[in-house]
Amino acid sequence: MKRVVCQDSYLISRRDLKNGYLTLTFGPFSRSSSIKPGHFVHIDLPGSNLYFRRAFSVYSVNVKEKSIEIFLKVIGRGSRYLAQLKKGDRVNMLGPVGTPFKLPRKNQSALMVAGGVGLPPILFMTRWMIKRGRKPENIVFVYGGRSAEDIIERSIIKRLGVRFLPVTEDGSYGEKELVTAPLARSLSSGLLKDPVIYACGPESMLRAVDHLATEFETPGQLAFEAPMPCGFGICLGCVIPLRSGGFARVCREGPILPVGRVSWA
Amino acid sequence: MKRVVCQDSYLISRRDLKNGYLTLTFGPFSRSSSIKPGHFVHIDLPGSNLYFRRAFSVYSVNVKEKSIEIFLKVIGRGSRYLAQLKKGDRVNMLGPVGTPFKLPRKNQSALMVAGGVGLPPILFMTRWMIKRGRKPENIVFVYGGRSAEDIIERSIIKRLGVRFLPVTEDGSYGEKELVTAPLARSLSSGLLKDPVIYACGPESMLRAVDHLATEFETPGQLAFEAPMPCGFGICLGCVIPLRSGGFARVCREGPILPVGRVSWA
Amino acid sequence: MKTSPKTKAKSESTKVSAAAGLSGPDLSVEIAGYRFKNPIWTASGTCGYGEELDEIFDLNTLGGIVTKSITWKPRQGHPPSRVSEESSGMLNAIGLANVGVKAYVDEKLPFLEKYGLGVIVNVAGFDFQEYIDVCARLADHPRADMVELNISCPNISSGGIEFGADPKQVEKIVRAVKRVFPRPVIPKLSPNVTDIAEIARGAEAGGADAISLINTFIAMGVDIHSKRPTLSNNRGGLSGPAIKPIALSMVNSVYEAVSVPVIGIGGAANYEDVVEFMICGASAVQLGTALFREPDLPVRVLSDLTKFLIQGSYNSVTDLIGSIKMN
Amino acid sequence: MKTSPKTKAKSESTKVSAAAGLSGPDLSVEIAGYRFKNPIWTASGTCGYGEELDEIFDLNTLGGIVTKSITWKPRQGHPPSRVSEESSGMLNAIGLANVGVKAYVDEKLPFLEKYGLGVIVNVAGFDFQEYIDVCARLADHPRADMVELNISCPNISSGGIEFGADPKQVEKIVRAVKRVFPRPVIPKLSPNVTDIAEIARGAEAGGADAISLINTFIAMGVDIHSKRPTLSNNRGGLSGPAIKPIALSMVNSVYEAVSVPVIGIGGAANYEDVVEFMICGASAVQLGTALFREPDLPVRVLSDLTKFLIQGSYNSVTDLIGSIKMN
Ligand SMILES: Cc1cc2nc3c(=O)[nH]c(=O)nc-3n(C[C@H](O)[C@H](O)[C@H](O)COP(=O)(O)OP(=O)(O)OC[C@H]3O[C@@H](n4cnc5c(N)ncnc54)[C@H](O)[C@@H]3O)c2cc1C
Ligand SMILES: Cc1cc2nc3c(=O)[nH]c(=O)nc-3n(C[C@H](O)[C@H](O)[C@H](O)COP(=O)(O)OP(=O)(O)OC[C@H]3O[C@@H](n4cnc5c(N)ncnc54)[C@H](O)[C@@H]3O)c2cc1C
Ligand SMILES: Cc1cc2nc3c(=O)[nH]c(=O)nc-3n(C[C@H](O)[C@H](O)[C@H](O)COP(=O)(O)O)c2cc1C
Ligand SMILES: Cc1cc2nc3c(=O)[nH]c(=O)nc-3n(C[C@H](O)[C@H](O)[C@H](O)COP(=O)(O)O)c2cc1C
Ligand code: FES
Ligand code: FES
Repeated sequence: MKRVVCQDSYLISRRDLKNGYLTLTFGPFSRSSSIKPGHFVHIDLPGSNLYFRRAFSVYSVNVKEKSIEIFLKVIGRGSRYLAQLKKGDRVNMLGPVGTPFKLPRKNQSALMVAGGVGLPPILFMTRWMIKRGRKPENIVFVYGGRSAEDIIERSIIKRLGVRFLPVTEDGSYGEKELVTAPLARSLSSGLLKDPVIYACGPESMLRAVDHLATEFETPGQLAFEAPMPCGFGICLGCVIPLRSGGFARVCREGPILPVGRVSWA
Repeated sequence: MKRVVCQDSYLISRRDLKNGYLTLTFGPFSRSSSIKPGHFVHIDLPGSNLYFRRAFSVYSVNVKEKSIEIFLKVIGRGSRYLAQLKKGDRVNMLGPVGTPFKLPRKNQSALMVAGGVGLPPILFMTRWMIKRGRKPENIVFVYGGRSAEDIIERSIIKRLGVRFLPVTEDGSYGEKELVTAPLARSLSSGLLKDPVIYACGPESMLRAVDHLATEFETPGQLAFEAPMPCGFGICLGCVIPLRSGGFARVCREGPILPVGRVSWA
Repeated sequence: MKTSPKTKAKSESTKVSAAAGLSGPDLSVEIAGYRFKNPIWTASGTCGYGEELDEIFDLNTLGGIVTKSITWKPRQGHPPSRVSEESSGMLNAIGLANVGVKAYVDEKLPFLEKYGLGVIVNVAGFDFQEYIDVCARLADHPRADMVELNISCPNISSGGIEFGADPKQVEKIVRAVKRVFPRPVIPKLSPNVTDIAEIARGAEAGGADAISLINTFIAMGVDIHSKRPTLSNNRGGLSGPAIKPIALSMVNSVYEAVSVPVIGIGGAANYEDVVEFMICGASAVQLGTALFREPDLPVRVLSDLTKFLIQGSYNSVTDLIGSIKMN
Repeated sequence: MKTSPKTKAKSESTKVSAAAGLSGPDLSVEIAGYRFKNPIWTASGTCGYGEELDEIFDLNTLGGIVTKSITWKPRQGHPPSRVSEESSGMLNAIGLANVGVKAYVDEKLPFLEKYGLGVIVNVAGFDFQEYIDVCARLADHPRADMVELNISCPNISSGGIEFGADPKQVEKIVRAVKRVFPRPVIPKLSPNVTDIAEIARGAEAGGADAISLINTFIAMGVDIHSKRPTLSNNRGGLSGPAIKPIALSMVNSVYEAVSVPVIGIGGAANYEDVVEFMICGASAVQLGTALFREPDLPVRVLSDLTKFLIQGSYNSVTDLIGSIKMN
């Protein structure tokens, strides 16, 4: 069996959330059982005039149903196209692709950091860790957005029993600050046992998280994005520069890369 | 007000007929009251990767509702795309375009000839004539297809009270012959008073009808087709050669051209 | 700036656009001493002589119209099939069908008298003399504000290689036409060349008042069942959004190579494309094949362009021209 | 026909395809004395060194693989952004990122040993000597069945003009490489030229065993907000279905101009495109950019191609080659 599949998949269901956010569940996806948090799927929209596929982090998996869920916000042409799909509409899924998150060790605490539409791999990873025996009380979940409208799926997060620290830029929900503030407080508090950071969000956020993590000598894994012609490593189009020189393919060595790896120049 | 509009229009309803035939009703179409049989609309499928619009004869008009109906068969990419539209889906309509059919004089009889998917302008014209006082008993309606499956809308045609002469190539409905056979019989019978031919269908049929009409010195109007980049006369791409030399634009001087005009070379 | 020796219609429209300037950004552009009320033109062969387009939107919307290539004698053009549909574009081999210069000045140009837009008459020829003859004939008709020379035509005397492929020939044609035509002369370059900047320098040396580019790419389609080319002429020209990235690159190369204004053409299909061409160096942009898919495109492009300029706090659309910042 | 000095894998696969020939059309094509089990190859730079593609479909599906351009030293390539999305295609300026010829023969070529497909090693250089050095290094590695020379590289000694724009240079490079590389040498032509047939004749004069075409078109994208080119390298290469009609025309011109086999490249995205290229004269067709959108495309193309041949009662896919009937 091939590691990566490229298969037609159909919209099974959708959840329309506020503020242009939504989730879409597609199936069948035959390799659903091999998916881990941080993996993404690369979606082609047949008949559309978008020439590149669009990458979406897997948000949740239903192994029995062989389906996967993605979480997105309508931003441009691809997400708009996806958002108007109706039940039964066809897409083509390539996946699972990318290097996924690594689990923390049993006794490590986890600092999850999601910025805006960076939620999906972070929330998926949080559930995954808990399922695999990590204690919710050892998990801090920092989630930031522009305003209350951008903090989605609150009840799901709260139900997990993690320490939920929502923040917004305008203070309309949670503290009025950026995600780096609670992150820095958590790190400097010294209360977290052997913490590992997991972060996904806009580039400026990742950069700040990377710097904080380096400053506090805390390990961590960051989820990157880049425009992706192929999504599985053959075009060399999606690279980011590394501190060690050279480049990493976001779609292959990434999207999850360790803290301290990327050159922000 | 501009003669031709180019406007967004939405699928209001659809009728799925047998054998890949269907009708689609779109609205609003602000110029619906100026449409005559033989006019066509030029339809763009937004977001699709089809670069040319597709031309469709107007099949019926609802002036009050400002909507128009087209009749099509799934043949290739454009018709397939149209056929999968759902209620509320958007297209862009250019129209009405083309030179429509001319009415016969009050006392003339009419020989309507539809081949396969050439039905729409012929049936529209038949209804139009009857509405405008032409007697159904003076109208012969020849309708041919490969098999019974291709003879659509029979009850509508029968209800008009015209002389309905269906033919099929395999004899599964009506006589086993081509449309030219009943046409020739009608013309040679001498029973029709001052007949005018109206024909739409595949090129080979139009050619045969043109020859028959010329042979019987019968006037007539033929509905042509050609791939149409613009559909309203600016590209000179859709031409057919004329017996008088030079070319006619199918989208402008056509799609309706008099018998004897085209050079079949 | 020279003032345009224009009809009433023209000067009225200039007033209108100047008035509009009070409330919004100035859309007008000056090219070869003429002021166009905006940089949106339609491309030769994609707007006929203007009559059909005017049934869909008011031609006065346009800054300029470049009419279908005219030759000395009327030409019927190639037999069908003349066009085929391609990915993000089309092929055409219309065969320079046109009414000929006599009927053009007698029947087509008068229609445009009543409109306040720049009229650029595109001229084609199969030999040197034909360009000169046609342009000389147009010289007495002031409604022909400018001529655009279609030098992508096969050059009979060079064995069918395009006129536009040789900078010396281009220089020669432009110089000769300049002698007989008293108003601006704009050669329109073919993209089917190794170094378009070199051709542009030839055009400038010949006295070109501006340079248009690009014309279509020589291309072909094949029907896999009949094994025949999809066009009766076998080869044709590729146009449409497919070619835009090449056109942008060539426009920028020519902008860097010459000092006369550049008119951008090639696949523009929305206001973003127009802005891209202008950033790369175009003083005006011709909409071509995109008009077939969206006949009322100029109306939308102008309103979107205006919004873009307002949002970006531009006072004048000319601020865009050549404003590219290379990486 | 020479028999291929091939590994076990290769001859086994030849047997397999011969067996298949009993029940269906023969898909194999002979190029420069080698028999490829089918005419479907993947294009340089769009299939890496084969490893990633093999995770999606069995590489043995392919007739041939053309690996990413290699240079003498490893190259990191250009910084991002290296790609942008265009209508029916894309721009790329990867900057010839590659592992260098040493790592290529040590680490990449061995991976391909176990597969029964033709391996064509694409070679690039910034000067004349680099092509020779890399090809000489590949000479001892028989898994490198052929080399394909990427002559669309900027030629430092000609002030950055592409090697591929001058028939004399092309002739010289091919001749020089032929001296050091004992197996077939296939120059890959740039489309950024006035007369590609002339370049092809230069290549043939130099001793080319076959000719590949086309590489990408020099093109550009611009971000209208930052006013910067979308690529860090400013200009890049346009590929994808957008360029197919131009590629078909060029393939046909070269097919008419030379007597060596032609390999078609440029926007092929389905079996129809492959058939079109072959009708125009291609002996094999490379799938490129289309692989990014449809990574398993070769599997589908082969099955559709087979169906097409059966329906058309073709005994051999070679019956398609150059079968065009001009109008
Ligand atoms: C590995 C990976 C995982 C991803 N996971 C998700 C996910 O789970 N959910 C999700 O919604 N998106 C995700 N994305 C982003 C997604 O692939 C698209 O880029 C995004 O949906 C915008 O695409 P579009 O076609 O709608 O916008 P486009 O039409 O491509 O662009 C429209 C505008 O959006 C901007 N833009 C482009 N890409 C992004 C981006 N990544 N973020 C913000 N702005 C952008 C452009 O600059 C442009 O101005 C992921 C991307 C990668 C590479
Ligand atoms: C003035 C005018 C009026 C028309 N009215 C109607 C109408 O009322 N109803 C309707 O169904 N169609 C009508 N057509 C035809 C229609 O525009 C399309 O050509 C047809 O739907 C096939 O398009 P496609 O995109 O599905 O096929 P494409 O993908 O364009 O072509 C697929 C295959 O169909 C063949 N083909 C292309 N055009 C035709 C054609 N016209 N007839 C048969 N085969 C064709 C092609 O050769 C190709 O093999 C009209 C055309 C014109 C010019
Ligand atoms: C159907 C058609 C006819 C054309 N006729 C002419 C012509 O007569 N003279 C000319 O200079 N260019 C002609 N062109 C080229 C266009 O003016 C334009 O340069 C080219 O199509 C590229 O622009 P576009 O991609 O926006 O269409 C024609 C193009 C098309 C599509
Ligand atoms: C991302 C990318 C990288 C490429 N790298 C190379 C290369 O290293 N060497 C080469 O000769 N061609 C390279 N090409 C060109 C392709 O091999 C091919 O000639 C071109 O893309 C046209 O074919 P297509 O439209 O099918 O992609 C590259 C193309 C792309 C899109
Ligand atoms: S997207 Fe192609 S290598 Fe990453
Ligand atoms: S389709 Fe353009 S002139 Fe008829």
